[in-house]
Amino acid sequence: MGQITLSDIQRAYGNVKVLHDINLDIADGEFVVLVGPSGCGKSTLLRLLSGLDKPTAGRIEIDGKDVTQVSAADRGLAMVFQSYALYPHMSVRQNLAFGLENIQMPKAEIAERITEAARMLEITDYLDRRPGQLSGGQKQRVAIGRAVVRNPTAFLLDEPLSNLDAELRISTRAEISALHDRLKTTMIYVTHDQVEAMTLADRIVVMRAGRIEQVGRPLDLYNTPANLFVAGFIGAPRMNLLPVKIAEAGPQSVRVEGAGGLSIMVAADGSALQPGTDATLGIRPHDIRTGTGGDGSFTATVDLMEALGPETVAHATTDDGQKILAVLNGQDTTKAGDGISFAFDAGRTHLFDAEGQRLPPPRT
Amino acid sequence: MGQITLSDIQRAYGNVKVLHDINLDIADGEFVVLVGPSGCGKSTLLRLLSGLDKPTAGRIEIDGKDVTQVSAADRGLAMVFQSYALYPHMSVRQNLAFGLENIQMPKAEIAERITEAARMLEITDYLDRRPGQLSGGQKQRVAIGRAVVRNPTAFLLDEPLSNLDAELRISTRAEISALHDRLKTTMIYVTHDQVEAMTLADRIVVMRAGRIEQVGRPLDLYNTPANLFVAGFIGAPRMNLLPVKIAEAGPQSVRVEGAGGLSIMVAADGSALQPGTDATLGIRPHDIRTGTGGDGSFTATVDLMEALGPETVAHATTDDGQKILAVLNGQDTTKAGDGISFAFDAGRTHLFDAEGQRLPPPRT
Amino acid sequence: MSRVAEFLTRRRGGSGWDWTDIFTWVWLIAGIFVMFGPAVWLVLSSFKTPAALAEFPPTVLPMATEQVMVEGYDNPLELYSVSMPDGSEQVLAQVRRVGTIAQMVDPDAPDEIVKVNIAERTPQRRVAFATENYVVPLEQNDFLLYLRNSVFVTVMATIITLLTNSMAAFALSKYRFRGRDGVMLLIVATLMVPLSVILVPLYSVVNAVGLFDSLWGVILPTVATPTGVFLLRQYMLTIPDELLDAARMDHASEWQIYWRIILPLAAPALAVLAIFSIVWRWNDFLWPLVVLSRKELYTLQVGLNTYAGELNVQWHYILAMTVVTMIPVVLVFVFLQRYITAGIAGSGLK
Amino acid sequence: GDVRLMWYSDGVEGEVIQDLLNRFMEENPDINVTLDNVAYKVIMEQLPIQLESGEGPDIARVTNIKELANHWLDLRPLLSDPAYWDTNFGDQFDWMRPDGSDAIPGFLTQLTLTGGFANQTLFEQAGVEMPGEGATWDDWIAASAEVMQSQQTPAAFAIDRSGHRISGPNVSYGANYIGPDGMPAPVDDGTKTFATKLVDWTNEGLMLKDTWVAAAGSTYRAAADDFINAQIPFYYSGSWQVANLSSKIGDGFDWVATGSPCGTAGCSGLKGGAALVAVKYTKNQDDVVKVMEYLSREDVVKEFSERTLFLPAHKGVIEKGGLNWVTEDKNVGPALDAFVKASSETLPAADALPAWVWGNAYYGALVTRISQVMAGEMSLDDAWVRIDQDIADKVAQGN
Amino acid sequence: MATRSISSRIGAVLAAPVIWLARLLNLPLKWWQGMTGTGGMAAFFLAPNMAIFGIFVLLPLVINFAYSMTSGQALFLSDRSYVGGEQYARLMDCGNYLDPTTCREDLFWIALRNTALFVVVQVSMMTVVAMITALILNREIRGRGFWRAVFFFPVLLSPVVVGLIWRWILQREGLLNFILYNVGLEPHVWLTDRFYSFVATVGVSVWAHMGFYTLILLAGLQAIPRDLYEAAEMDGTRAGRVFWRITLPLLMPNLLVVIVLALIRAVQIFDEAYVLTGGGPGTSTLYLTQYIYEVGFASLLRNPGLAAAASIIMGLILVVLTLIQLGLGRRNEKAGERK
Ligand SMILES: Nc1ncnc2c1ncn2[C@@H]1O[C@H](COP(=O)(O)OP(=O)(O)OP(=O)(O)O)[C@@H](O)[C@H]1O
Ligand SMILES: Nc1ncnc2c1ncn2[C@@H]1O[C@H](COP(=O)(O)OP(=O)(O)OP(=O)(O)O)[C@@H](O)[C@H]1O
Ligand SMILES: [Mg+2]
Ligand SMILES: [Mg+2]
Repeated sequence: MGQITLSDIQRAYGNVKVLHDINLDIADGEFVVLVGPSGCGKSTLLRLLSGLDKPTAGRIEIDGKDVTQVSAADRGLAMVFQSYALYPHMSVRQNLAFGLENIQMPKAEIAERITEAARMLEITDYLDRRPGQLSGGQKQRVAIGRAVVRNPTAFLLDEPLSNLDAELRISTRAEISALHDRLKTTMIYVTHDQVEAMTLADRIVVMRAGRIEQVGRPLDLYNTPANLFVAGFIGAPRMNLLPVKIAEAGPQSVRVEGAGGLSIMVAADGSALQPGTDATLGIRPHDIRTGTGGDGSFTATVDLMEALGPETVAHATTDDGQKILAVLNGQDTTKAGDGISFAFDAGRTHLFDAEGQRLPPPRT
Repeated sequence: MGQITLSDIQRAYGNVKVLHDINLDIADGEFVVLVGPSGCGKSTLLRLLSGLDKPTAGRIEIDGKDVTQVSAADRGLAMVFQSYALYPHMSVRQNLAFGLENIQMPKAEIAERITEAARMLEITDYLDRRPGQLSGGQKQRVAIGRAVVRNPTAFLLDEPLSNLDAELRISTRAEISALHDRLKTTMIYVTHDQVEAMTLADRIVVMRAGRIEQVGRPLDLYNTPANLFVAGFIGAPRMNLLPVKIAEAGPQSVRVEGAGGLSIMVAADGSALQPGTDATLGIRPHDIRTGTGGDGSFTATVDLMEALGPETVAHATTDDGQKILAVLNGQDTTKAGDGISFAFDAGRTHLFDAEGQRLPPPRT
Repeated sequence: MSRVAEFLTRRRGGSGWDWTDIFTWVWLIAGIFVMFGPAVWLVLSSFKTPAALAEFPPTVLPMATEQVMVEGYDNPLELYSVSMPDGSEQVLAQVRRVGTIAQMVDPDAPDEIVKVNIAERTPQRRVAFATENYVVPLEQNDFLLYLRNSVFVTVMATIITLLTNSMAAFALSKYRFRGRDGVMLLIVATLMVPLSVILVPLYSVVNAVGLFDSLWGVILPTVATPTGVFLLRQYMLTIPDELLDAARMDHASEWQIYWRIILPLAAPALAVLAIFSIVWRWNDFLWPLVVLSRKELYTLQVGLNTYAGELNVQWHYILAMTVVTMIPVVLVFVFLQRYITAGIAGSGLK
Repeated sequence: GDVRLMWYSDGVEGEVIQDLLNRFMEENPDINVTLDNVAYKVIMEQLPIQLESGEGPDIARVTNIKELANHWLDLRPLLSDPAYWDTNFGDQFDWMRPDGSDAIPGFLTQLTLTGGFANQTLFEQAGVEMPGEGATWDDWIAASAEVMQSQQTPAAFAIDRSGHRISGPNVSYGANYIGPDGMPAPVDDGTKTFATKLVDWTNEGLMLKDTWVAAAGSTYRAAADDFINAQIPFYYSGSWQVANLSSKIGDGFDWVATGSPCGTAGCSGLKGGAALVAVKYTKNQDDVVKVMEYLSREDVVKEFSERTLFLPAHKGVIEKGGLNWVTEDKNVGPALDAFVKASSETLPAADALPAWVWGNAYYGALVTRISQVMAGEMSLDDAWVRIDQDIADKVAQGN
Repeated sequence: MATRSISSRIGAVLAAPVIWLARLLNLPLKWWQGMTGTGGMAAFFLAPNMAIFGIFVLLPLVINFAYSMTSGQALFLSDRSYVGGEQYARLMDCGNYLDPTTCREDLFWIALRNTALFVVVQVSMMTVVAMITALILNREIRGRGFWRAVFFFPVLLSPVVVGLIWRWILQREGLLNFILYNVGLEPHVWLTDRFYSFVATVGVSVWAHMGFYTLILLAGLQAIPRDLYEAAEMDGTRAGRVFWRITLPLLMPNLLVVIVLALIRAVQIFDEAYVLTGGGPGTSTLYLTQYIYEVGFASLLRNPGLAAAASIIMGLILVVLTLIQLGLGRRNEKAGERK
C-alpha cells in the first residue's frame, strides 16, 4: 500500500521559503516523476515525504494516516539519496544488508535479495568493497540497491541514475520499470532526464521555485503544456517561443501574426482574447522541418549545426533576429552561415496568452 | 598552452589494475570527451592527469615537459570533481575566490570574475550561502564555477552537468562550449550524456575496463564505430546487433544472411573473410523505419512503445525471437502486442567480423 | 643501504625536497631527542643504584665500579686507574681508603701496597644494570594481586567511560533539544576543578553511597569525564548527518544508529579516548589512594608507590616500578593508535 | 583475630618490621597481622580522612601524631605493664596525646634529632681543621667557607628547606616560639638572629641556593644529594639521613655527624620522630595491645633500631647503649653515636616543640617567608610581620 | 599483517560481549523510542552519563561550595562552622589589587598572577607545538606508529616522575649543564633563575602533555575529507594557505577541545611544577593549585575552607574563559559541521 496525500505543505529554511503550499495526491502504485529546475525544491519535498525533515506547515498522509509527525524509520519508505549517503565503514554487501537486518529478516533471505539486487545493478563484483573504493556510478548503483532490497511502502528516488553511462542508465531504468511493474509499489522519482521522465512516469509533476506548475501524464505535458514554463521545460531541446500578436480570436480558432509576415491560424478557444494583445506561439524544434510549404514558414541563417548522430540540431536566426532551434533528421551538411528555410504546421503549434497560460482547446 | 601526451599509463589499486597502457595525445586547445561504462577508469585517468594521483607506470607530458612526478598544484590545471569537493566552511563566493586568491589576483578582478561566472552558471543568488545550504545541482554549478574562474592550462571536468536539469544543462553546455571557443583552453571532459559528448567534443575517447577502445571525431564514432563495443556504446538507444553469417565476401562488398530470410549486401572489404563464418550486423534504431521496401525488412511484434514526445521508441521482437529497438518519429499509436513491419537500408548498416571488429571500407 | 636512502629521501608528492620535508625531519629528529631522550634516560636510570642516581653529573648509562678478586683478600676489590707519580697510568685495586690516602694493590702483584692520594685515582667503571631495583619490589609486593586490581579498574572504567561518554556525546552532537547547550556548558564547566580540590567532598559522597574501600569506588567517580564527552562530541560533529538520515530510512532505531553508524565512524576519537582513559586509570594514584585502604584492593600505582617515605624517597624503586607499570600502557597505545587513521565518514557521500 | 598495621617506609624498615611481625605471628598463631605498606602520602592525606569518618587501620605509623591525637586509643588501661611504657617512652607521650591527657597512645619507632654532617675528606683535602666541640654556627660556616674556597665547591653548606630544621638553631640563639599562654609568641630576637644569618649567608653565596631559594611555600627540599656528591662540606639535616648517606656515599669520602653547632643560648637540635599508635576505632583491642606490647619490647626495639639504623626512643635501650649497628660502613656507628650524645644537649625550648600543636604553623610560616627574603622578594622586616600574621591566621582557623 | 589479524581478533573477542549486550538492548529501546520519540532518546543517551556525573562530579562541587562558607580544620562538613563569605573576604582583602604584596593573602594573588602568565604562555605554546606535531604525524611518513609513540610517550609518565626527570636534567649539576659544559657552552643554574624556572615549568608541562593534545588533533586531522585537500591542490594552494584556510577551519571543533582542555589543565598545573621548582625561586613559579594544595592539604594545619574558596574563584575564572572560548569557537564550529 502506498497512497500518499500532501496537503498545503510548506517548508522554510529560516526566512527562505523553499516550498509553498504543495498539494498532491499520489495513488497507490503510481509512478510519479518530479521534475523542475535545479533548486526548485524537489529534494526538499522528498525529504519531507521520507520523514527526515518536517514541514513547517501542512499535512502528510500515507494510506489515510496522518504521518506528519511520524519519524522516518517508522514510515516504512525507502530512499535513494542524491548524495548517495552510503555507510562508508561497511562493505557494499553490508550497506545493502543493513536495512534488512534492522527488520530482523532471516540471513538466507537477506543473502538472496542482495544477490538479486547486485545482479540487477551489475555490482556483484564489488560486493566486498567499501564505498571509498568505488567509482561515482558504482556508488550510485549501491545507493539504488540499498533501496531496492527493501520492500517499502513507497520508493523515493532522488536522481538515481545521474551518474550512470547511457547504456547502464537505460538498463537500470528498465529494471526500475520492471520492478515497479512487479511490485506495484508507489515510486516517487526525481530526475533531470527527459527520457527517464517520459518513459517511466505515470504522471509527471513539474515544479518551479517551490510550487507545482503542472501535473499530468507525460504525453499530455508534452502535447499540451499548461503554461510557458512547462512548455519550455518539457521537451529537449526546448520549445521555440515566438512573440506574436492576436489578429483574430474566435471560440474555434485564433489567428496570430508575427514578425516576417508570419500569420497562423491556431485551433483554440480565443473567446477571452482581445485582438491586438500579445501572445506567444510555441513550436517544438522537432516540429520544424527544412523546406517550404507548411502552414507557416520562414527563412533563417544557420548559426550552428550540432550533429547528434541520428539527428542534427540547427541553431538559426530568422531574418528578423529571432533565434530558432530546429531538429533535423539524420546528419545534415548545412554549415553555419548558410541560409535555410524552415516550415511547420499549425497543428503542431502551441499558443499562450499574455499571462503565459495556454489557450483552452476549441469549443465544441 | 595545453598539449598533453599520455604514454603507456598504468594505474593499479593494490592488485586491481584499473588502467592498462593508456596512450593518448591531446592537442593544445582540443576538446576531448571521455566516455565509457561506469567504473571503466575515467575518473582515475582524470586524476592522473591532474596530478592528484600518480600512475604506477608510464609518462605524462604537458607541453612536452615530463610532469609525471610534478604535483597537482604545479601543473596549473583546473578540475571539476565528480564529488564536487566544495569547501564546506566557505561561502560560495569564497569557494570561487579561493583559487584566485592563491595566485594573488587583485581583489577587483576576483570580484569581476566571480560575478561573471555566477551569471553564467545562474548562481548569483546563492553567492553568500554555504555549500550545505545548496541543492545538488547548485553545488555542481559551484564546482564548475570554481574551475571556470581560473585560467588554467587545461580543464578537467568529471561529469560536470550530471545533476542539472535539462534546460540548465543545455545552457551550461553552451556556456562551456563558448568558454572553450573564447579561451581555446584544452578541455578534458567526462560525461555519460551522449548529446554532450556529440556536441562538445572535438574528439571522443571511448574507454572500456581501463583501455581505450576508439578515439575519433564524434560523427566518425557514430558512423563508423571500430568495434562492437563502440557501436553499442555510442548512440542512444543502442544499436541493434543481429547475428548473421557471411554468405559472399569480396573486396568491394559482403553479403550476409540472417534469420528470417534476411539477406543484405553491405559495401565493405570482405577479402579476409571466409563465407560461412559468423558476423554481426548492426542497425541503429534511428535507421529503422516502419513499413516495407528497404534493402532489408522484417516483421515483428511490439513489446513496448516508449513515447518520448518527438519520437517513440519501439521495443519489438522479430518472428525469430530477436529483440529489436526502433525509434519512430512522432507519437506512434501502435500498442504492445501489435504486429509491425520494419525496413532499413543496407547503406546504414554496420558489419562486424567474428572478433567484433568493423570490416574495412570497400577497396577502391 | 639503498632501502635506507630511499626511506630517507621519500617525500610528499614525490618530487624534490621542499621545506616542509626538511622541517618534518628536523622536527622528528628533535622529537627523538627532546621527547624520547628523557624517557630513555628514565629507563636507563631505573637500572641505576641509589648512589648512581644521586650522582653529579649524571651518567647516561648505569655504571658500576669494576671489581676483582685479589689473592689474599676475602672480598672483591674495586679497580681504579691511577696516575702514578712517574706519569704513567696503572690499574690498581683499592684495599682501603683512609682519609685522602687510598691503599692500593696491583691485582697481579697483590703483596705490595701502594699509597695513592685519592685525587690521583679514577674508578674503572663499566655498564652494570641494577636489576635488583626491579626484583626487590616485585618480590616484596603482591604484584599479581595489584596487577589484577589495576586491570580490573582500568578495563571497567574504560568500557564504561567509552560507553556513557559516547552516548552522551551522540545526544549532544546529533540531536537538537532544549537545554542542549546548557548541558554542554555544565559539562565543560565542571572540567575546571582539579580532583585534589574536591577530594574531601568526593570522599564523603563515595562514602555515603557505600563505595568506600571498593574498586567500584575507584571506577565510578572517574568515568563521567567531561573531557571524554567534550572530545567525542566535537569529533561527532564532523560526521555528516546524511549518514544518519540514510540509516533512519533503513529503518534503524536510534540505538542502532548510535551503535552501528556513529560508533564505528567515531572510531578515531574513541581510540583517542580509550588511550587516554587507559593511561589515566592505570596511572591514577591519588584517588585510589584515598578510597582504598585494604592491601587486597590496591592497584599497582598505590601498591608500588610505598617507596615514597617522609624524609627519603627510594627513587631507584620508584623509577623501576614506573617502567614496569608503563610497559602495558605502551603496548595498549601501540595497539590502539592504529585506529586513529583516516576518517572515512565523507567517502560514502557524493 | 586480624590486625591491620599501616606503615610507611623511608628505607628498609618495612622489611624489618615484617620480619619482626612474622616472628610475632609464629608465637601467636591466632593473631594475623597484616602490614599495609603505603606511601607517606597516604599517611598524610588519606589517614586523616579515614580517621575523621571513624575508620582506619588498627595500628599506624604516623608523624603528625599531635594533630590526630584525638583518634588514638588510650592503651593505659589495657596494657599489662603501663609502668614499663612510662619509663621507657614517657618523655614523648605528650607528642601524641591531647594536652593535659595522661593517655598512652603508642610509642616512637624512631627518634629523630636534627644535626649536622661534615665531609671529613673535603676538610682534609683543604687542610682545614674541623671545628670542635662547642663551635658556633659562625665557626662552622667560616670553616666550611674556607673549604669551599680551597676545594671550589659551589657552596659552603646547606640546610634542608624546612621550618623544623632551622628551629633547633633558632632555639640555640635564644628563640622561644611558645608564648606564656601556650599560644604562639611573636617572632623573637633569637629567631631573627639566626634567620638573618641564614639570609646573609645565602646572599654571600655560602648557603646553597638550590634548596631554599628554588622553592616556594612550605615545600620540603632536602640537600642530601649535594652533600653526597661532595658539593658542600657541611650539611645540616638530621639523624634519619645516616642510613641514606651511608648507602649512597659508600666509599666516596669520609663523613661525620657533628651534632648541632652552638648559638648564643646553647647547641640545640630538635627532636622528632615517627610513632606507632593504636587507633581508637579498632574492633580488636586485645590483639592490638598484644601487638603493641610485642613491638615495644626492649629486645624488639633494639633489634629494630640496629637493623634500620634509626635512633631508638626507648630509654632503656639508649641508656644501656652498645647498639650493634648492622652495617659495614665505618662512618655510621660514630655518626649514630654522635646523635645519641647530642640528644642530651637539646634545650628545653626545643624539647617543648614536638608536643606543641602550633609547631607546624610556626615552621610553615618561617620557611615560606624566609625563603622569600632570600629570593629578594621581601625584606626581613616585612617577613617578621608576615610570619606573625600567617601564624595568627592559622591559630584563628584552628580554633 | 599477522600481528594485525591477531590484534583484531583480540579486539573481536573483547568486543563480543558488548556487541551481544547492544543487540539485547535494541528491542526495549525501540519500544522506548516509540513511546517517547527521538526527544526521549536524547534523554536516554544522556541519562547514564549525567547520573554518574551528577553524583560524582556535580554533587562534590556543590559540597565544595558549601566548604568555602565554613572554617575550621575539621574535614567533614558536618563538623565545620559556618562563616559565610569570610573566606572570600580574606582572599579579596587587598590594599591594591595590582600589587599582591598589599594583599592579606599575598601568596594567593602572586599565584594568581603567575598562573595567568603561565596559562597564556603555556596554552599558546602547547597549541602551536601540538598542532605542528599533529600536522607532521599526519603526513605520510614511514613508521608513523613509532613516531606517534615517541611524541606520546611522556603522557604515560606520572607528573611526579616527569618533574623528577627534568629536575635531574636542569639542576645545577644536571644533564643539561653537563652537556653544555662538554660542548663548550656556559652552564647555568636554571632552577634558581626566575626567568628560566618559569620557562622550565612551561616547557616541561608542554613536554609532558603535548602527546595528549597531539593525539586529539591527529584524530581531527584525519577526519578532514581528502577530497578537499585535492581540491585545494588543484586550486594551486600553497601549504601555508591550505593550513590556514582549509585545515584550521575544519579542525576547529577539535582545536576547540584542545584549547579548552589545555587551558583548564594549564590553570590546574601542579605536580610537575611542584616537583620541578617547588614554586621557586622565591614565589616566581608558585601556581594556584599549589597554593590551594598547601593551604588546604599539605600544611599540617589545614584550612579547607580557604582552599575551597580559592578553588571556587579559580573555577569561576575558568568558566568565564571557557565561555569566551566556546563563544568564539561556536561560529567556526558551525562551519566544521558538514552537511
Ligand atoms: N580506492 C580504490 N580501491 C580499489 N578500487 C578502486 C578504488 N577507486 C576506484 N576503484 C575502481 O577503479 C575503477 C575505476 O574507477 P573510476 O572512478 O575511474 O571509474 P569511472 O570511469 O570514473 O566510473 P564512473 O563513471 O562510475 O564515475 C572502478 O572499477 C573502481 O571500482
Ligand atoms: N539548509 C538550507 N538552508 C537554506 N536553503 C536551503 C537549505 N537546503 C536547501 N536550501 C535551498 O532550498 C532550495 C531547494 O533545495 P532542493 O535541494 O530541494 O532542490 P532540488 O530541487 O533538489 O535541486 P537539485 O535538482 O539541484 O538537486 C534550494 O534553492 C536550496 O538552495
Ligand atoms: Mg536535489
Ligand atoms: Mg567517475
